[in-house]
Amino acid sequence: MRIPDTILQIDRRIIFLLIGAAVCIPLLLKPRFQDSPTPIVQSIFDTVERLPAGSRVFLSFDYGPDTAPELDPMAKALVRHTMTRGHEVSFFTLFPEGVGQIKKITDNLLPVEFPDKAYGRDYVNLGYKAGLGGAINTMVVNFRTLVNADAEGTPLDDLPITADVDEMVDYVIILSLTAGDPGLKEWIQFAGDIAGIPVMGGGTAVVAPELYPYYPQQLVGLMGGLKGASEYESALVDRYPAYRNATMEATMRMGPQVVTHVLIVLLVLLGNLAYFLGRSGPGNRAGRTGQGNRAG
Amino acid sequence: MRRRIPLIITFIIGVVLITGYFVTRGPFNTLYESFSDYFAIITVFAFILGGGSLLKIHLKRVSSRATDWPYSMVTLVAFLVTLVIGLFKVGNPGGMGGEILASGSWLRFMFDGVYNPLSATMFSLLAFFVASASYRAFRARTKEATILLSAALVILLGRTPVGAWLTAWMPESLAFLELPNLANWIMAWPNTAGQRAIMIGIALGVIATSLRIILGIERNYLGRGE
Amino acid sequence: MDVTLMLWIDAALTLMILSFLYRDNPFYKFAEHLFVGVSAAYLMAVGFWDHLVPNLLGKLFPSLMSGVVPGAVGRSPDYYYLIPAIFGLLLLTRLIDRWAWLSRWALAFIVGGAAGFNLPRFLDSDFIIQVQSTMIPLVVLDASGNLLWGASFSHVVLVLGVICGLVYFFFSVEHKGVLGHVSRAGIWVLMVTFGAAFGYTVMARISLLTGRMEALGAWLGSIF
Amino acid sequence: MHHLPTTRILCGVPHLSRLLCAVCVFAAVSSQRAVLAFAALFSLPRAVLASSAVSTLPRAVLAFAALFSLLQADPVLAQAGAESGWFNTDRTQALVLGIILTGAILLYVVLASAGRPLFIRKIAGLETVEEAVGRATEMGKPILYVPGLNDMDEVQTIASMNLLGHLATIIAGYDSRLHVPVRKSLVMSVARETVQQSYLTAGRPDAYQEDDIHYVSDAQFAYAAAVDGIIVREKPAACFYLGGFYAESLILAETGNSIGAIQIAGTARPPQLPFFVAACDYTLIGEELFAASAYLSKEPRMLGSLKGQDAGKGIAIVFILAGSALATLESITGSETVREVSEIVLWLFR
Repeated sequence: MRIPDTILQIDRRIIFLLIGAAVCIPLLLKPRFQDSPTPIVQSIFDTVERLPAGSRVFLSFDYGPDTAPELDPMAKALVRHTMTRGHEVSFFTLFPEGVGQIKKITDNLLPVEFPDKAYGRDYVNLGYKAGLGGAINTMVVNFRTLVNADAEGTPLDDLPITADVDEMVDYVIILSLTAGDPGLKEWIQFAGDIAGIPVMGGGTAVVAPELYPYYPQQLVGLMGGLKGASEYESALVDRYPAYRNATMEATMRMGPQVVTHVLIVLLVLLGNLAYFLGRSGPGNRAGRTGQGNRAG
Repeated sequence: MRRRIPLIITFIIGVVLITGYFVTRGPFNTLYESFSDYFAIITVFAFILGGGSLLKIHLKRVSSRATDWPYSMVTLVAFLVTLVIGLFKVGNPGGMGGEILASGSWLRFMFDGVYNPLSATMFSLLAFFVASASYRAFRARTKEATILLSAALVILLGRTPVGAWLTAWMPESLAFLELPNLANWIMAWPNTAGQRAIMIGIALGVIATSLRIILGIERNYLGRGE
Repeated sequence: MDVTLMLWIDAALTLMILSFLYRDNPFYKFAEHLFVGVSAAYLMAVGFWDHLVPNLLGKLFPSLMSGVVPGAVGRSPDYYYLIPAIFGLLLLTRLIDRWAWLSRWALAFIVGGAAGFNLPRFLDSDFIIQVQSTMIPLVVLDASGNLLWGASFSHVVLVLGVICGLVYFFFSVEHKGVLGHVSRAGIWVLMVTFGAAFGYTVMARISLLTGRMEALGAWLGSIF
Repeated sequence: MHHLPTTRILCGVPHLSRLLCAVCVFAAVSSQRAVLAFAALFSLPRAVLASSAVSTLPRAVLAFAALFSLLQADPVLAQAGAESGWFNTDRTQALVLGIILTGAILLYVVLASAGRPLFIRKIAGLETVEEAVGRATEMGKPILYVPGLNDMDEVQTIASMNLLGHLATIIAGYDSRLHVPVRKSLVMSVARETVQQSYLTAGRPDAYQEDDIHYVSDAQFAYAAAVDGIIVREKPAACFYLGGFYAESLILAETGNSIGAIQIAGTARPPQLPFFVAACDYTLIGEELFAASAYLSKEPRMLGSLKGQDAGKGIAIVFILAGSALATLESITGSETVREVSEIVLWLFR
């Protein structure tokens, strides 16, 4: 068998092995790649930065543990930023699994990094509400019918942070961390477009391309995937150098990303090289490898 | 009778919900806003059918000693044990009134210990499949495939610091051609254009299909003949 | 639950699923069947407690459910919820051959509801707003009236891209002549979109694997 | 009551001009000539439209639209509507456009059922369905149909069920097994109903196997794991993935590819399209999924509604062009008149 053919018909398990190595090795060696924020991320940062201290911020954790590696770093960066700026943050989720994600923040991050911030005064956990996009709709129409107590069952009126919250529009911005449906798209459709509250946030790299069409008219800004998170982290570090030594998870996890991305690019280039060499030589077998892409 | 009544139900509920979108009060709006709730409730009734189907298939495999029947036993046991734990809140510190996923409950353990790692690992298989699919599909066979491939490569490189490093030599006047900028430009403009065309098309498809359903033109789901 | 035990279960299940990459094998089969059984029952139980109990029983019999549904005390029954109850029961007639045709009523309710619920929503958010967002000036000037070449070019790409893409979706006209060329350009726009979205997504997939590898790392760390 | 910014701007446009314009629009669309121009735009024969029965429909639709714009334009009336609080005035435009779009679709449905022949372009993936089924029969292997992850509350799942019905009719004619694992119990019910009827219609009620359409699990990745298992163990000759898909799309499509099955996919979930395009032989892109049922059935009324969809795209293109042209003019001239005109012309897209 000629070399181009061997390359074209490479066992996919070899590719799997290479990918495994490309993820594991950087995880062990921990290289650090710094990034600078792009405008679409910077605009979230600027919005949070410009709000007067004490602004009411709504932060929805619309994801579960399976997408946590991508979205947790965004959650942490946003919580650090809003808390540093002195905003009053309400945590919320439309995903049943989101409850656990909020708990990670309220139990682990806040007491350690912001010991002076108090539950019920500086932040509150409104918990999970079923009903997908319909839940957002209900909250916009009549906030208190759906949300009348925090996740522990304490009535909103008994908590200083929420005592004055009667309507969704009492929040100045809505932030959502999105893994799928429901998420930013529904927040835009049911809250942003209808009630006029600025909506922004982050999405996994999968949902992000679908959200681009809403930017900048309906969506103030968007963090796409781990790269978006690492951009936000660098914006945060630029403005608040105190965070330079905090664990910047997204920045750390960019190592495996860089290596695998380069690996995939090299593989694609190699495949094309072999394809063209194989096509020009005798015994033309071009087009027979794998199943052609005939869509469109 | 058996065919007409379902068509009438479809028509009425369809028209009522559409009206409910525009009318802010009264029964129309109540129905529009509660439809998701209603649907979720009916889904729970449907679980009886789904669960029945699951039990039937695996019991049949076990009783006929079909290939791989011991694995069907695994499914059956796992299903029944989890169902009992879940429905009766077995091991829930709050008893029957406790939150279903209260920490420390057995169902919580099933979720954290079994469901979660399995789900996350299945999901992570995509890292491998993304690589094998791009290796095979991204070949410059046709003009269309070449466009697909080029866009993908620009984004792949532009999404990492390597992209910036590769094109850092470019003069200031050509800064827009640096890979990260090019990648962002593709995402913000041509990608948005394509996404929008697809979204508008889908919206029209949904509108037309909904209309065909409400009017009873599309009625395959009720079976076609009498 | 013991942390070490959890780590071991986590690692074992992770490795069983990963073994599928090599080939189908008994470990994968075991993990797959376990997953199906546990997850199906898990979601049924959650559906029962999260939807049926509070939203149906809690709404119809609030006083009876006061022990299980918080906030049900003193609420009057909401009879609108008889609607899903009736259709839910009708659905179950499938189990009785003689009455099975009645289940079509439930399906008709759901399908009609889906159509009525989605039609206005897609019209508003995905048709009107997307068309509206594409009505942008093809020539962009800065404050002092100078032409911004880059921004203008981007706007032209967006407007023409959307139009070409839409032309590709025309079904009732043959794609030849001018229309054929425009539709061809539409395919190119779609191909750029697909390539870009694919490339963009790779990052998310790698992140997931990173997360799993970190979990395996924690397990290995607990051994050594 | 929260108005969108543009609605607020619209309210600033002088009252009289808006009223005048609405009256003009009303007069224009009511004239026979305007109807004929509309007909020419969408290649309708004048003769058909001249017949009073048909021509009243688009006229009524457009007149209705104009009437609504009139109502909306008059602040007194609009105020009265808002205060009685029954009609959601923020959604007037959606209502008017909805009436226009559904009117266009209905018009073509009526025309098509009146016997007007309709052309439909080739949709690549659907040409091969018959071939794929035949191949499966020859090889003695089953056909796998995956209806996606969504439940029956999504229109694309309903579209998938309709396609399954057509496919089952074809399969019933051959002697192959159709395997449909589903994620949602309701979808299972509908799929069984549909397939059973298709087999009945094809005269093969005996070939219908209820257990081949079965529930797996509501969990996304448990479902994916099980379908992957089915693919590697049963080695189907053809795999259909039609419906709403999420991240599992590529897991399924790559596994299907590894066993060399013919794969035809289609989804109206844009994020998953790239993966199907990369890993499957044919992909129905977005709207094509909804068109597929009409394409396969070739039923006149269904084809008519496809033409109505095209009219919708025509409207979108016309408004995008007009909107961009006006915006360009406004940006160059900075003229107040242009702004006012564009506010009125583009009122439908608030």
